[in-house]
Amino acid sequence: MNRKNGITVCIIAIIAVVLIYAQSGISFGDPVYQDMDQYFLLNGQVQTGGNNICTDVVFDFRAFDTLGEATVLFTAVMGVIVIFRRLMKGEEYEAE
Amino acid sequence: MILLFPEPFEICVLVLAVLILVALYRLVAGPTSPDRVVALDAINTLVVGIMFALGVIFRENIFVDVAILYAVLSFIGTIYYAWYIGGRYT
Amino acid sequence: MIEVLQIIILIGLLLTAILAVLQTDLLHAAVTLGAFSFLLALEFYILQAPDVAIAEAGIGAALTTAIFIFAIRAVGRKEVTS
Amino acid sequence: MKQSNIVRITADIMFPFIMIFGAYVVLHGHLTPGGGFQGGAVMASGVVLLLIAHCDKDIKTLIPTQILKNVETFGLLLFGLSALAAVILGSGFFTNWLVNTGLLFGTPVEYGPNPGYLNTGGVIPVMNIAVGLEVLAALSVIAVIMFRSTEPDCGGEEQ
Repeated sequence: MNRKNGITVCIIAIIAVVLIYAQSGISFGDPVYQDMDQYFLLNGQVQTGGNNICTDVVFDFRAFDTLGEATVLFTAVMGVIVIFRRLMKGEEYEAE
Repeated sequence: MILLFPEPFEICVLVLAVLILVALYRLVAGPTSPDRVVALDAINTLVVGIMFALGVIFRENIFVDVAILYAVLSFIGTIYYAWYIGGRYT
Repeated sequence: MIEVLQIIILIGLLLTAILAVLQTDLLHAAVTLGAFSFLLALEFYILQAPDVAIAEAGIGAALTTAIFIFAIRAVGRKEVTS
Repeated sequence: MKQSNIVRITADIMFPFIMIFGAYVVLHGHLTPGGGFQGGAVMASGVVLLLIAHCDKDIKTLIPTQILKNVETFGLLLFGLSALAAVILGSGFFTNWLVNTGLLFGTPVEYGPNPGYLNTGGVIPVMNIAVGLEVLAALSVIAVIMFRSTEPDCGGEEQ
């Protein structure tokens, strides 16, 4: 058990050192490719009519992602109902 | 960018952050379950305080909405833990 | 000032994330994961992303806690180790 | 197991405020931080609070599951139809066909940082309301079904 904890601490330390070294050369908040960012910030408010740029991107420019997210949520509810249907008391199960 | 406002609110934020570390020690090393739940509730309240103070420092009045939301919703998690512990030990 | 605050919050994030994995009592793991969720939302707030902070608040503070408590009441509290 | 009076009365007082705050987050999704998913999650948290505070009563009459399933289907259908209406009106799928027309949610905005009006945004507030209804119903259904299946008599077996 003690040896296992030592191995865990060593792995975490190695990952931390690698991540700190990797982020040391990147300036925060200044990505390399930022063409679409500037387009959204300059034209998004006029084209979509919303002041919150995040909501504009999610519901107008990238609305297909939101459709997929809604479908995933619907599928999750169907899976929960199918799994837990037999564990419930059975009144709702008999009515269908 | 951040240093627009004079000192007192920044000192307030730093003191609250150090208090979060103190509460985290009790959450990590607490002997019993109620210790950990009370430490979690203390962390929730301290996070709400930090959010209000940072809303003053950032000078954004819409950031206060997030803090109000936290103050409302942290009650629900605490009440669930209390329900489980109370149902088990009484 | 903001760098010191971020260092404190990241230390707390790393500590709670490791401890949530290493716990054997499932209720203690759930409590530690709740603290991780709150500190993560505070980090999002400091990075000026209030949309993600609100989503993390709604999901992590109330709903995840409720579902974890339902599951712990159903399957028992102590983790069985072989 | 009956909850204490403090929990029940506090939940009764806080439940309308949580729902109003969630509706505010949904309706102002294009002006302030938030949106459909976040507001729906907040309103579902209110339903979860009501679930634990009144667990001694009958859950099926307090929070009917069938109505929540219908609300979820209605939200998903509203989301799809508001996107299909753009195809009917002669443009692409998911085109913002209500913006800058002067109709409902059609007032133009001026460029630059401003607080904004509620009547702008085109089809974005409609999609916010649809996604908010869907997320509210979906998360509530998951919580209610897990509660009813794991705790049939509301957890009173220890006493």
